[in-house]
Amino acid sequence: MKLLYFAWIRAKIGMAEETVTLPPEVGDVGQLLDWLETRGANFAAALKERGVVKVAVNQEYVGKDHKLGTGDEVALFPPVTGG
Amino acid sequence: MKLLYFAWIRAKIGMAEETVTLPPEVGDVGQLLDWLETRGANFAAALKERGVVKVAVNQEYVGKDHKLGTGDEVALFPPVTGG
Amino acid sequence: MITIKVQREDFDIGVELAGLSAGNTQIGGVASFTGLVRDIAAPGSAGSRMTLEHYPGMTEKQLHAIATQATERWPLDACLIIHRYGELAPGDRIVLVATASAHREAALSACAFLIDWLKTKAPFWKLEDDGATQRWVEAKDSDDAAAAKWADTK
Amino acid sequence: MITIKVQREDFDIGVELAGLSAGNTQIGGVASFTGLVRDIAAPGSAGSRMTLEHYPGMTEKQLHAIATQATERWPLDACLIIHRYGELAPGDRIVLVATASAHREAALSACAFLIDWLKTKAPFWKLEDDGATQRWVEAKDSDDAAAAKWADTK
Repeated sequence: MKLLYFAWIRAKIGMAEETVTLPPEVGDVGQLLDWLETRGANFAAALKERGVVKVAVNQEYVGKDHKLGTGDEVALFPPVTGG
Repeated sequence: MKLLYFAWIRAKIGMAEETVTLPPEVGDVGQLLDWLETRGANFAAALKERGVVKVAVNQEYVGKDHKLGTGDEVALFPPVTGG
Repeated sequence: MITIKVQREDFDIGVELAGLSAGNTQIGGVASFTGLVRDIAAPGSAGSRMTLEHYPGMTEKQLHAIATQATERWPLDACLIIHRYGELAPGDRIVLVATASAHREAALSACAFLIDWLKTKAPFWKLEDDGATQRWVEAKDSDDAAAAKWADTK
Repeated sequence: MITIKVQREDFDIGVELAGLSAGNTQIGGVASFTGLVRDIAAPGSAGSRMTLEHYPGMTEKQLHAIATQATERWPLDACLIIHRYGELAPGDRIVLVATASAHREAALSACAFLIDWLKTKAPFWKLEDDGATQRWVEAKDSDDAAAAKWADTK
């Protein structure tokens, strides 16, 4: 699965994208965030404020209970500030 | 007093402007319109729909009871349609 | 800060909008509305035309008064109205209203206010020629209603 | 009818707006909103800068979805969104939203809707540098409120 990070979530994690193989217990977006937080202090810091983390799967906004597939492109980012 | 006519009021009267000396009984805008109507069929036709005739005195919108002075510039025109 | 132009000539929107915000980097947004001549050609005619008559002197005065109201009502950094008169063809620009502000809501609302208000107050009259007959455009009740709504709300 | 451009380069508003209505003489009005970079320089600093990050692919998709919503909601003849990314300086244009319609109310409302909606949905992030320190711009509650009001009313 391809993971993309943007803005201060990217800056805190220290990486713009990576390809991961999900452990079997990760089935939805909420579980993905739980798992990512265990991967290090940088992830924990980036995802600490769980309420502000926005998630897009295959470039569409999804909720925390969205089910994940192995070929998905999953992006994590803070609230948008363009315009 | 200088009188100006615009749009279809100008077209019906057949004249864009004129200088007139008001008879003594004409003291306000309503009385001016009453008097103008008596000046010929063209004026009567132009001012027939009294409700739609807009009046500006010295380039400001005024009501029918606005008092007139001899040096005033008075304009009669239909509702505006610019923009 | 308020710029009013009443002119026969066309205008360049890009140049006008750039001029509106030039030198003021506190401006966060510029809203604009451009009115265009619509084609009302009768079937088989040579094409439609429009002539815009206005009241020189009063036009500038009214547009200035409308723009002043907008600047009193919203925190605008700049405000521009350009209105053409004379003969125009379908697709031609008639009017440009533009507002600049630190806040986008102010710029957008003031722009809508200005065009609504201008439509009922600025002394312009449209004579349409559909290629067959000429007629003076009638004022629309919807324009009065659009202007009236600004009397109550901000 | 819907045009979306996500680009590093600046744009010419006059050219873009003329292109929007070109060849369609049923269009009576074009509304636009241009977002500009505001200067936030710290006192004594060398001047402020801004960097706009975005999510290539999703950006275009979201802007297209927003524009489609606008055309479903209002009778638009054309709709344009240009959004820049990369490094920008104070006074630079960031975004242009423009709508064309036979009816001015439709053009004005759709333009306001698009910029409000874009602010909460399009995946762009601003990194501000006031000449002393860098910080990611925080999303504003007022932007959420501005977008939310379109959910209820037309």
